[in-house]
Amino acid sequence: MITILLFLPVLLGVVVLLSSKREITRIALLLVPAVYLIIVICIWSGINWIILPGWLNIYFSFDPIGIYFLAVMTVVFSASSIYSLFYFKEHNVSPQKEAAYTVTNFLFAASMAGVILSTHLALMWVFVEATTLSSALLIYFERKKSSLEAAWKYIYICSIGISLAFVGIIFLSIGSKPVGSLFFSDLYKHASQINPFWLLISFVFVFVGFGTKVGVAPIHAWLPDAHSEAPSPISAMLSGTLLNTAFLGLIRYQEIMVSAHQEYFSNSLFLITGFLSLLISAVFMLQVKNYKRMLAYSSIENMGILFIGIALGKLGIFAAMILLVAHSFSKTSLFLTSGNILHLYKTKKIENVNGLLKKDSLTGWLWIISLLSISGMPPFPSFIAKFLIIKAMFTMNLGWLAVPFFILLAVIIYGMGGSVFKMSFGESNFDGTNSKLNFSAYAGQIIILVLLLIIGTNIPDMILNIIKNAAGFLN
Amino acid sequence: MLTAIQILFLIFVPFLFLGIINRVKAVWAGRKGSPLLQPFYDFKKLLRKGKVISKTTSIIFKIAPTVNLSSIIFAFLILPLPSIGSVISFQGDFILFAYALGLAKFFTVIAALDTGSSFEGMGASREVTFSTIVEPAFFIVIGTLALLTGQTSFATIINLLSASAGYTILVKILFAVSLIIMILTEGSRVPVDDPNTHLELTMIHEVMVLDFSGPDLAFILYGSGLKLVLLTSLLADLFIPVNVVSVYPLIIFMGIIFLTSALIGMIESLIARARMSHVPQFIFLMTALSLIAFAVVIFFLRGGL
Amino acid sequence: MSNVIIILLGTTMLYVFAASRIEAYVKTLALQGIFLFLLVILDINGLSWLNIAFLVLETLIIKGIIIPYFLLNVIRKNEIGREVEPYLSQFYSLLIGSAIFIFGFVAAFWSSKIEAGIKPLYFGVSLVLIIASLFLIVNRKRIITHILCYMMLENGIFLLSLSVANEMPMLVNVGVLLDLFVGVYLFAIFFNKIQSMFDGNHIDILTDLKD
Amino acid sequence: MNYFFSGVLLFFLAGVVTIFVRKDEWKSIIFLIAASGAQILILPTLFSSLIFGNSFSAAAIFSEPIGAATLRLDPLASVFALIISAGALLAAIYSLGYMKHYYGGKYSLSAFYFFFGLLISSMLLVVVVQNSILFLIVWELMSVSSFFLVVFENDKEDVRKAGLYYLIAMQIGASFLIAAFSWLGNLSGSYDFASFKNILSAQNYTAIILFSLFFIGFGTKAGFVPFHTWLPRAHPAAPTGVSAIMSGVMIKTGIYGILRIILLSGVPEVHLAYAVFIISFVTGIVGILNAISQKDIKKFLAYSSIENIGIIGMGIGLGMLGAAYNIPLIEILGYLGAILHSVNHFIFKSMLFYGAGIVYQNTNTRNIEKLGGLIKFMPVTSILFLTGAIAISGLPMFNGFISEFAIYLGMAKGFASANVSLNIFMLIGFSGLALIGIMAMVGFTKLFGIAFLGSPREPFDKTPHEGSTALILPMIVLSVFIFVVGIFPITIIQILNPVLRQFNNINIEQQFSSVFSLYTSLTGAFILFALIIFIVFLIRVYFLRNKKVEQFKTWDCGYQAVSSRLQYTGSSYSLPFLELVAEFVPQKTVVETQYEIFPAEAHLKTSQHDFAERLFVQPVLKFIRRFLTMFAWIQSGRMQQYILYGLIFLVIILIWIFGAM
Repeated sequence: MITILLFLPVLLGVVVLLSSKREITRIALLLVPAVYLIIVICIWSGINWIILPGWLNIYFSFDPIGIYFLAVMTVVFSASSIYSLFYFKEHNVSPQKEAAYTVTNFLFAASMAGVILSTHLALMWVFVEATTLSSALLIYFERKKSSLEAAWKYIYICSIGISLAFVGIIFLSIGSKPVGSLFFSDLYKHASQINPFWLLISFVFVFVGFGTKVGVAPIHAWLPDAHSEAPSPISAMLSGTLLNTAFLGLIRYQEIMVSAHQEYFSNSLFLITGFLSLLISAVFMLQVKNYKRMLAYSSIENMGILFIGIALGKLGIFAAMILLVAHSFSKTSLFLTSGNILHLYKTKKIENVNGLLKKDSLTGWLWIISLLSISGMPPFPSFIAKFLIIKAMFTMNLGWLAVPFFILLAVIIYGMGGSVFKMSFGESNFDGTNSKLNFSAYAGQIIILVLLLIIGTNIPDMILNIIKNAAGFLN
Repeated sequence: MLTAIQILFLIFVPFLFLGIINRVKAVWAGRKGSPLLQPFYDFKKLLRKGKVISKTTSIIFKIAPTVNLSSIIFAFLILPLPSIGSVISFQGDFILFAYALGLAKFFTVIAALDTGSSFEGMGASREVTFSTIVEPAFFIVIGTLALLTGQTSFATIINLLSASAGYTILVKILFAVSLIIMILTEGSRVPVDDPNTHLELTMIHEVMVLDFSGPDLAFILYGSGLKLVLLTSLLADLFIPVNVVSVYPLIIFMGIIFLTSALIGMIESLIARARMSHVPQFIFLMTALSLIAFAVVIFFLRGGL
Repeated sequence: MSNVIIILLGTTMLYVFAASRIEAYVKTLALQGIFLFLLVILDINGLSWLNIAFLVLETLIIKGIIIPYFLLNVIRKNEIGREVEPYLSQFYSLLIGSAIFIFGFVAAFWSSKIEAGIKPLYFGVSLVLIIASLFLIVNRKRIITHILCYMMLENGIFLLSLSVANEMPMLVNVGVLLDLFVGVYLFAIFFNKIQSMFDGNHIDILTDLKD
Repeated sequence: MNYFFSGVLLFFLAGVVTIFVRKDEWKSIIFLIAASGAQILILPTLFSSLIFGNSFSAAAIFSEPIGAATLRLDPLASVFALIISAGALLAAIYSLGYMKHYYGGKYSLSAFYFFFGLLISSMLLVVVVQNSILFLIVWELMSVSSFFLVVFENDKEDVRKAGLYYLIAMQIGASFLIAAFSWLGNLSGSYDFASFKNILSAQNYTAIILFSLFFIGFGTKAGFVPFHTWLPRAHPAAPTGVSAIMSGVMIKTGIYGILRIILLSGVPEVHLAYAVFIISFVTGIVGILNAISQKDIKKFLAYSSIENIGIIGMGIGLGMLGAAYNIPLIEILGYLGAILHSVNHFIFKSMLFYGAGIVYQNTNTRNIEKLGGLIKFMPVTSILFLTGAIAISGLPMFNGFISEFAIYLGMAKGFASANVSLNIFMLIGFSGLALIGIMAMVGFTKLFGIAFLGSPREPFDKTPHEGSTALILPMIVLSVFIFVVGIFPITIIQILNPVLRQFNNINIEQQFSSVFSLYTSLTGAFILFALIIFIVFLIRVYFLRNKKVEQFKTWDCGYQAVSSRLQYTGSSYSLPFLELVAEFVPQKTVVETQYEIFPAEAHLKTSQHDFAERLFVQPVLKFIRRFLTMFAWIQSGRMQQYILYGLIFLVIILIWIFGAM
């Protein structure tokens, strides 16, 4: 199972590279997410057969939270792959570059799967690094100066972050002499034996390191550049899954803190960074000129809210888990739709886009509805998530936190809504050829939004259970 | 018998009221003055005349005088009067009383606007402006009376009022003054307004009815006279028992009415008409007085704040 | 013996602080590589010979020879300016550098006091390398210096991992992986791209993306 | 209950169907049919609940976070559901005529009807849902759908601005509700309204804070000062049918919410009661003051909605005071006045908006300074509009008087109590309500007199004509209600009896019977009044018989060159009054003229500001914006700087740890 998840992309990648034919590439591009989807569903429904057992199963396993993150990632992965077809077609990418794109995309997905599934701290760290390297290539896919700059900043800042995380891991290994292993299970089990001082120090370093990947303030700076310069399906992957995987890393580490009863410190750290990220995204929502950057800032905001949720105990974590899927899906839909807009208007500037509804009403409505979803309007799950987070605040007797929370949220909705409505409404200014977009430009978003509606109104029990299990992980 | 007299009195006194005012003014001016019943003769003459109406006007202009007059008459039915009592009486009837007058004002105003004349629009705007000061003050008066007596209908209030004594005299006097101010404002007399100036620019009420003629004008004039009497009888009610049906209250009542008209005449001949910009302060005096009265009542009734 | 080497390794950083030429950086990098190699063969025991060989290869060949050689070529090829162009002048950075150095030794002393079971000197000096290179990254303007300083940062981390090598050998290899991946990747791919795409290699030219 | 829900569903489905209908007029027709069908489904349930005091309830089982949700249709809910569904039907009829000139235009009618249906169904659900999360969901749905209706004419810059402002205001309002509900959810351990009773009824600080949160949250929707600023922006922007719904119906859901919370919180805390009373009083004053200063008909009506919300609020505050001081009669009168005025305001405000819509359609301007003499062109509309104007000024024989009378009387009853502070506040309210009433009269004489009377101040580009049947019909229906309620109030008061019984079950009956007899005598008085008018009119006819009536131009005092431009304008009409209150209606005057020997044309522009907005809202917004722009330098594009942030962050945390150690 795990073997397939990890190696199938690599194998297919090799195949694609050898025969850089369009058809094969595209088949592979759709095949991998399909396989992922099947596997996720199998595991979900309890089926888990092992191919070539042995050392792999020591280092990788499916735990509830892993399954949950894997499920989210898979859906986003599929959606963005479907959209990639449209992307290839519209930017008439050469077969070789298609192949390169596909392969790096596979590596990216595989490494993320690795992060999610690995049971060993150092191993997870390696995979996180791998995601950086593979995604950096994808960000630079369009070979523009700006994309190069974005990729450079991304890879450099994240590498420094990742090396700091490594320092943190070394400190942990110093502190956890008695445990003598870096398997999460052992660390959880013997957390009490870890020297608290080294634990805290290492947590700080790991927090900064992985936090850089998650993109929370004040170590968020690479995020707007990378998200805005990458090809839209890749931006969707970055925002919808990459941030989550790094976040998962932090959650696993937080679990160590919790079982070592050091969570007061880590919680307050989560809380502070969360509100800082809200503040940052509020600041730039008001003055952002580029709609893809706008979406990036909204990612920072949502990551911030996730952090706040993590810090707020049981209920907060449950809310965070709901918000996670809400954000990943709606942000994916937003980024893919932004790809349509970019194709229709040939500009990323907000002030040059008008009358989207008139020009291509489906794109326009997707754009607006996804906005409603991300900004926490019912019947989308992010509304319930935010409600529960407020509830959690009151449960922790931190009710006053709701005040800055709501103010910043209102500002963010104001900034984002203003831009989105300005783009969607009004007379269409771009008089270019109104090329009809083919189905693959909408399919992903529509599927995702339908899923969101289902989750938002009345969660099916199987989804609810998996979310609950995932949330239960941290208790 | 007395009731019949009272009714007849009330029907005819408006003319007399205006007549007295004019006569008093004449006397002060050293003139002989027109006969006391002059307004009545004008009324008859107007009723006989045909009428000229503006092409600009609409149905509003036609129905306004009727509505105006009938709401004032209706208000009379609510007010308790010596040897008649109040025809309509229920809890909170004074609200209906005030709002009936409001209806009258509403129609007078839109009728004025109906003619599309700048003068009448001007008059209308002044009229409503001043009533925004009078109306709340009047409600303070009523409210204080309700507070004083603990009752919520004219009849009961007036009854208890006539019975009450002591510090209430002070209250009554304050109210008397503020009611006189109200009379001068609503009845558009000097110093608020000068009914018989010859410069439309300075008028309030008279300018609003410039375009009326014939029976309509008669209704209007009679209505304004009746309004004066109405408010004066409210003033009188402060001082006389209305529940006892006998001659004396009736006589006192009539006396007060005539006295008031004479007083108004004196005021008109002694005081000059105030500048438009100063009128609001003058009317605001009413609010101030009634607030003082309220304070007094609270002080005595509730034993200190 | 090994202690001497470590001290020398630390002092190379001071030299970097003082130096104003790119070549000096590169040479220092090579030197550090060789020092690390010596440390590995002198000091690491309890590792399989395969692992040792791997480490030797990594330190001596890659750190010590290939990367510096390649870098020098790059610098010579597309005639990069020779100056490192700091924000702060060499003098102040030297002051700060020595402060970091002192801190490192304090840390070493302290770590020897507590029973953390780590080699104090390794610990302190590695901290010196890490902090110093981070400071240099923030303080120097040019991309090439960023890459060089990142290499030094990795050397520091490698040293730190050596300090726990006997307990957690695996970590050392992982640290090596970090070198192999990022290090090579960083300049081999991107730096050349930047060279070819932007003329000149100031970091200041990479400031188009902002709000 | 099932019928009710199927009605709700019908509204929604009608909206969905219109998406797939090609021809525009069919969309309107389909929606109208659906709306009328929905009435047949909904109204019987409502009336059985209102007349017999039944309350129906159903349960819907949702998954985890929401859980089991109770939906209860009690008399209180029924009253508002009645307004909503009736208003929806009338608006549907009206839109049939009004949306004609959008047919085949650049605006999508499908979107209009879809969100229209969504708005109606969500409002209907708001009044029945009794589960916090579900309530919030439908509440937000209501805001969102109405937002899309507001931005219907979305190519206009100012419309978009207004829409966004509205959306954000709703968000802020909702966040208060979210906070309150989530807190309550913690305290009671359940999301069901019923479980909130004993927490809200406990007279401690928690209960007070919770009530304040609820009041602000719902008050933002209702438009209490200082949370009213969205209202004059959003209502004029929407198409008229929707403005009528929003102003007549939607803001009442806020009132409903407040009443619901009062029901849950039992005997209110005295200071809260006073606070509500005073806030409402201020709301009324601010609303009407700003209304008088407006030139735009729809803005005027929007502000007058704020004023009426103030009156309703005074009724609520009065009821709370009555409950707090345990004076049942005052309580009954207060709540009666509040609920009755909600209904009445729905009636005449929808009517006025419909009239304004007809005027706008015929003249393409909402500025009354350009209008005049419309009564000649559209007599029926004008008379109906006049009816509405008199009613909203609260004059006798029209329905506005009925509800205001209850509030007046309640306050008058307050004088009898021996409590000094109650006496004083009652006097404030008593004279204050009178002030509001007379100012409403100033405003509406201005609105009607300037727009409909006199002669046109500027030539119309096309001669206005009477509105079509679809436009007039709703107004006629409403005018019938105006007189039914106005002259025979007992009919509706009888209906409201079960609602009042919800508020005070113990000793309502004798109080209620006294109120009942009171209103009966009021009817008598009105009939007498009508009789008098009739007689006087006969007299007039008698004197006017075979007299010759000449038509002549208006008396011009000898000045011959009279032109219609010389008429009094709205602003000149309201100027003397506005000068009295200049502090509260700050006016900006811009004069553009050139001083030459022979001066050419000159221009004078006057514009009034909402001083409450200036005082309470703008400073906050300014501060937030300034504070946020302080951090604008962060994303500078320099990588070293970015890395530096991280390092500084790291160092700070490390210092923190060592400090903690």
